[in-house]
Amino acid sequence: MMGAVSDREGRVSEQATPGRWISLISPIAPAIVTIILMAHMPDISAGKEFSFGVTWVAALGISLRFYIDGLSFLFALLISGIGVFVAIYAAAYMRGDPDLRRFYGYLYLFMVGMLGLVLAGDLITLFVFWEITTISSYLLISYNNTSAIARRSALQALLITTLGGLCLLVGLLLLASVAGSFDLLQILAAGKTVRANPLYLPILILILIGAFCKSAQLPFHFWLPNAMAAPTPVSAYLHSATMVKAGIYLLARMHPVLAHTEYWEWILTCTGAATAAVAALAALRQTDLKLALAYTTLIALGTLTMFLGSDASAAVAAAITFLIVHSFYKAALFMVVGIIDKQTGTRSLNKLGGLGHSMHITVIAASAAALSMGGFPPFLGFIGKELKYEGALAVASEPALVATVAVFVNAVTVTVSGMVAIKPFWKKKPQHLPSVQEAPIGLWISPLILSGLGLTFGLAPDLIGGGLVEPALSVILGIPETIKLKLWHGINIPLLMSILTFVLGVIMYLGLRHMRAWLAWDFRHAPTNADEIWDKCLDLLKAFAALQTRILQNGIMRRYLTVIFTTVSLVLAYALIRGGQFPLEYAWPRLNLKEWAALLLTVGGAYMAGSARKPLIAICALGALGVGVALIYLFLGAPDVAITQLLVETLYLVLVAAILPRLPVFNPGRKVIFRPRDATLGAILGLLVTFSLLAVLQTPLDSPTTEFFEKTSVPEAHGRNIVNVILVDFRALDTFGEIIVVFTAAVAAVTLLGHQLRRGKQ
Amino acid sequence: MSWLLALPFLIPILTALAAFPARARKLLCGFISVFGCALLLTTTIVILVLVETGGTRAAQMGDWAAPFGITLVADRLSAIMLVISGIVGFCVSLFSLSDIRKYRVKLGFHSFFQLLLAGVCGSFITGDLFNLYVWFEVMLIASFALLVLGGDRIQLDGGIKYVALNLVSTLLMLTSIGMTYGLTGTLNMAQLHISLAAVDNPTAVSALAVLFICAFGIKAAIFPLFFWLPASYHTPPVTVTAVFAGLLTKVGVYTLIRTFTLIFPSELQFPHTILLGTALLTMLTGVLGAAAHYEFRKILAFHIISQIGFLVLGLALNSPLALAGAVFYMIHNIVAKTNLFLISGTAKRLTGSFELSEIGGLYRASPLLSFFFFIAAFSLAGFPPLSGFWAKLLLVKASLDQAAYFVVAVALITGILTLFSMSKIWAEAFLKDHPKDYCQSLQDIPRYERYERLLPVAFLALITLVLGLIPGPLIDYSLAAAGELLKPGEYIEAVLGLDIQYVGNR
Amino acid sequence: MNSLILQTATRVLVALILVFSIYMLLRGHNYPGGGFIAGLIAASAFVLFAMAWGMEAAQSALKIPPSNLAAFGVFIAAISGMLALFSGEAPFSGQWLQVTGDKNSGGLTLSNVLIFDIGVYLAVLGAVLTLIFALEEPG
Amino acid sequence: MEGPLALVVGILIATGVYLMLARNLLHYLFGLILISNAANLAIFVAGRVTRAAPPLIPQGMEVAPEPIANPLPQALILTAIVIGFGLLAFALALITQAYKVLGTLDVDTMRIAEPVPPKREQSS
Repeated sequence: MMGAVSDREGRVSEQATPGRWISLISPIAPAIVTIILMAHMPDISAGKEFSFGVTWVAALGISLRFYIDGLSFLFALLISGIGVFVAIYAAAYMRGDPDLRRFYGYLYLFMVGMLGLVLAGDLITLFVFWEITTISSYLLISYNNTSAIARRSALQALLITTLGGLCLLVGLLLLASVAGSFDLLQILAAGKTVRANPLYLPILILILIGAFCKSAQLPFHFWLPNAMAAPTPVSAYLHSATMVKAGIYLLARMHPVLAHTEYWEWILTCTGAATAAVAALAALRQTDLKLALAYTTLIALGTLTMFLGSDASAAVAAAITFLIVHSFYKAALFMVVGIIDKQTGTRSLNKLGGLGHSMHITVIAASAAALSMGGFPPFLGFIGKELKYEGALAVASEPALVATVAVFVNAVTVTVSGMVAIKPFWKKKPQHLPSVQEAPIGLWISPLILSGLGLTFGLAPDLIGGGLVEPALSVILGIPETIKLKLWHGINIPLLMSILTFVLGVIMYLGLRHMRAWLAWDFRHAPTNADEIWDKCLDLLKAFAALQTRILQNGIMRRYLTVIFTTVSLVLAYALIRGGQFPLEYAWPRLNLKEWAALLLTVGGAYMAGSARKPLIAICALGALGVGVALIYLFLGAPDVAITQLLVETLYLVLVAAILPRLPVFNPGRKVIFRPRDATLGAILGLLVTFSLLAVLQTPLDSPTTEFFEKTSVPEAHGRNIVNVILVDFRALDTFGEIIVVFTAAVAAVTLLGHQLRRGKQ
Repeated sequence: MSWLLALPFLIPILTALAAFPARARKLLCGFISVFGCALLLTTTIVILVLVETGGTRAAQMGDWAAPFGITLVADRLSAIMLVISGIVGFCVSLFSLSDIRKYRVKLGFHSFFQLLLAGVCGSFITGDLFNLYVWFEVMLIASFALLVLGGDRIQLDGGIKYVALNLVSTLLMLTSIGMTYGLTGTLNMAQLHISLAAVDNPTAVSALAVLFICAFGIKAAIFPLFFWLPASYHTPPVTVTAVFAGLLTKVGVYTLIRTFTLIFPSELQFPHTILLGTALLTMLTGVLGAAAHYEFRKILAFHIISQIGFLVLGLALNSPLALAGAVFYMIHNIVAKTNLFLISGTAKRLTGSFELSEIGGLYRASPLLSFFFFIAAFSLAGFPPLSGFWAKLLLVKASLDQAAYFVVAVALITGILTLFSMSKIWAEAFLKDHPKDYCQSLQDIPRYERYERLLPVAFLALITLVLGLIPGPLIDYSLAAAGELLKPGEYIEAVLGLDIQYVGNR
Repeated sequence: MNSLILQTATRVLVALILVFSIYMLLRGHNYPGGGFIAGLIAASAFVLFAMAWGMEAAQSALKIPPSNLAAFGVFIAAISGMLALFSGEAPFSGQWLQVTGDKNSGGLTLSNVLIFDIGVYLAVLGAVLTLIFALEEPG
Repeated sequence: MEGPLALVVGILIATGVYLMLARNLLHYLFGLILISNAANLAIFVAGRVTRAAPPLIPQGMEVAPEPIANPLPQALILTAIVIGFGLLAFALALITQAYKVLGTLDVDTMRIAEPVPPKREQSS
């Protein structure tokens, strides 16, 4: 109760921030995980693996199992390590937010999901955590829940990643059935079997769709820029450093199983290259700093995918190194943009400038991160880029394409580095921009350390080379592999490509305005963009759903009945035809006069009821019919039924007749043109039921039950009227249920008619 | 034993009779109802434990030997259905204490509610075809009464369609049962399994099979027979809809499962083929209907249809895994669906409407309610680690095992559309601001009401969560139940005392 | 229909029909008849009464609310079904108490089967009357 | 004797369906009565009918001396008739009340629960 009260007050005044303590202790958990992981680094680099878990669903062979090897170790370390800095940053960034507890709840949920995902040692475990990241990402993107844009973006991300998730699930299930186990280790060992299986291609495509949706590859890429609606710590964490890398992780994880085929190579290389290129073009035209960064993330993801398409050791090594590099600088840059946003209230490039004069520390962090992103020595980014070029040239299938794309997108990255790290800080300060203070330490400390790490590792690449890159590389390639990370490789082709990249990048930066004008024109006249297609698809879906619902569930009861009767007729006709034996020859029995009378009374009554134009006549006809049916029962040895039928029919018709004066006279039952249609439908259904009955009658009835009743009625149940004995003894439960029905019907009718049930006499 | 098996319908009936004279006193009547439900839940759990430890149990009513009198049978499927009915009954009766207004209680709400439970439980436990018809009628007439209780205009309108279409189903069912008797000379389901297999009359057997599909199909709301459901489910008080949504259609599915595993020989493939096509169309049309609507309960109502499709799919695939999937799905779905309707009621209470465009703000105003909704909704959409994920997993895996890729595709499309419409509710009713800034908080309603509204919801959400985190036991149970269904030897032995070496087709 | 003759005649007739209905109830186990039929016959007696004397008079003649009568009938049926509890038999088992004579050759026999039928009789009578009274009245 | 009765069942169903598809709820109700009768007759027919004696066992005998009609379907029909009565009575009450409240018996105009959807339903 107390908590609730303060919670609501918290919304009013920003001073009493609830859950402030959470933000203070929030970095502790990821820090602990990081430390534990670091402690095991020597084991991992020695090639050790850990596996632990419990059976989850024994019947299906599913376990909640975790498995740590070089690859999962690398990812886990990135997730927890960057998590620490994001948590520190978020503590300052989110200060005063009324929903802090919610925010950290989601963030932790995500962290758990992400760690579980990369550490999973079982396909279903992997999938479960995969979807947890999807959910928590949805919750985080829609964190500003009152903003329609945030909701839309969150939904878009959710639907696309879930679409991928569902495909992934099917892919994983197929993979497991081919490999014979859900256990990751057994799957990893079954690569040859899987690739030889005819289901290989479907498996590959389904799993790739899953990975591509998550990692925002073409054509599923558009959700990522929209996801920037999330608070900046979220963008820094989920949408650059971790979650979007889940797809990359999956590609790397499945590399030993699914790679080494042409399909893998071509699909990954082309998709990655296309994604990177498209994202590069889009990045250039952004004026929103965060969006520009988002597109460079897309570039990075495309590049990673492109390199993972290859079997070449150099290419894979490039991918892994670049992955690490990217996580450091991108998270830092997002944080910097967050700081700028926080301090100035805008992220628009056109409204910013001159911040370098007041924000001294931020500018250092920004510059360091941007230099790393741009691939300038001696930052880690440089090593990453050199490796990329080396890898590009080593790609077996299409080195020229890969190299060209790599150079182009890297050049764009250089440009964007300039956009982020130079323009806002050193461009002339726009007049309307108020004077800006340096951010508090909580905000700048994380990006500063992260970009500092980029520099440190660049100077001493061995810190990560042996402990992180090599083990992961060995896991992906399936053989022990060594790699030496160096800043200086001597003058070679990669270096020349680097120089080309810088030149291109700088040219683009300088000519940014013209480029943008040109690109804007280009995009305005582009036929569609993916985001619009998405909207169109959703609209189409809604329209289709509305249409089909309007047709099916149209609110008119007669149509419902028509559909039901038609369906029954159709399936019944099908069943009869299918059965094949038509009971057409039938010896018509000789009927005596009273039987003829009963039958005619029944049929005549039915006909009159069907054609009556006045309700009273219809009631009389129904009465005649009731008498006819009762007579049939009576003549054929069922006196009890006959009496009951007569009484019930009479009572009911008396009731109807009593009601009639209160109801309107018959209006025409239907338009004349519909009469033949309805009559035909009725006739067909009636005929089919008759046929079914006749078909049933073909088999002689052998009823031991009846024999039993006849034999035991007197000696055991002490009654001579077998029907009554059945009702009150043999099948008393039916009768019991039946009086309940009658009782309920009566009470229900009374309540319905709005009478209070009477109490005693009035 | 025979008494124990009779209790699941005797308790609600006696409770109804006890609540009937007390209906003018809301509190007392509600107490009787909740107490009866608690008793029912306990009984059903005892039955479950007995069945789980000692196998299928049968009881002969009136001590008349098996194919002659009426038999009650509790096998694994029946037992779990009874327990879930007990749970739903208990939660809904608790919820009804605050959701059902005094004048509706005075009209006999609790009696009708209990009779509905009696009908549902009777249907689950009976082993006799005609007795099944009787329980269906009890359930039906009670549902009629509940649906129009209070007699609002919209209720009457929906009620007419509901009554009109369901009466057709009832008559179909009655005719089919009569014809089944005419073909085999028995009404006992176990005996029917033996007798029908011996009948050499494919025309009649086929005709009966489709008649049963139609009759139970209307009850179960499968394509294209589901019209009564969206026409009426949004009209009564939400308590009523919640219990309807949880149990009524599932009774239809339950009887479909019984009919096409126990009564009809499973070599008869064509009913399963019909059901398969129907199931896929049901899944799609239902979820599209949900996508087309913007009213809380209407969306949920269409979802019911879509999920019935999944259940029927499990039956249609006719493999142990698929049937187990159907059983698991049924339990999961009953819990989640009932919960969603209950939450929709509280949402209406707090925001004033069911129309998504007119409400909002619940996320901020009632985090707890949002949490429960999120659990139920995303479980329904099949997200791990919630119960719906395992339900979906079982069915998808069963389809893959049979190389029914088309089925998988439809299931996935349905899954994503389900998510679409669930997140629609989430975004509209919870995330966005209330357009009139009217949204109350749970703190604003009286304390008793708060508990009565939240406890059932929390309990059901807990089940969803637990089933999601620890699905093993229920999956094992479902597999065992499916095994029993596909090899009804044990059922027949329990009922008839015959030891039939069941070979079957699987 | 307020003719005096009719009203007087119906008084006698109604009494006769009611007696007849009880006769049908009691002989139901051995001859055509039984709880349903008897209940319906008794209900028709009230319908006749109502036709002659009006609905209000019919209702006051009944003394207790018909819906309670129906509920009571269901209750009796349930109780009779549960009498078997005392002999340890299954629900709805026949319980026979032979007061005099032999089971199958007359004598006075009490059985829960008869009680069950009485329950049916009351339930049907009550329910039908509830319906009639509710529907006949201009609401 | 079954053949003619099966035909009667068919005729009753045909007429019943025809009536049920009309716009007037009273028509629907009458159709329901017809089909209800048809269903009972169908049980009767399916249980085989003969011109045999009623299922009564004469005084002093343990079993019937001559062939008797099948008692089980009769018991089922009895139950079904009474249940049918309850359902039909409720339906009648519903129709009455519906007319009182909604002012019409024309099912085509009963569009409160499912109103004609507006041309464009859009939510943010």
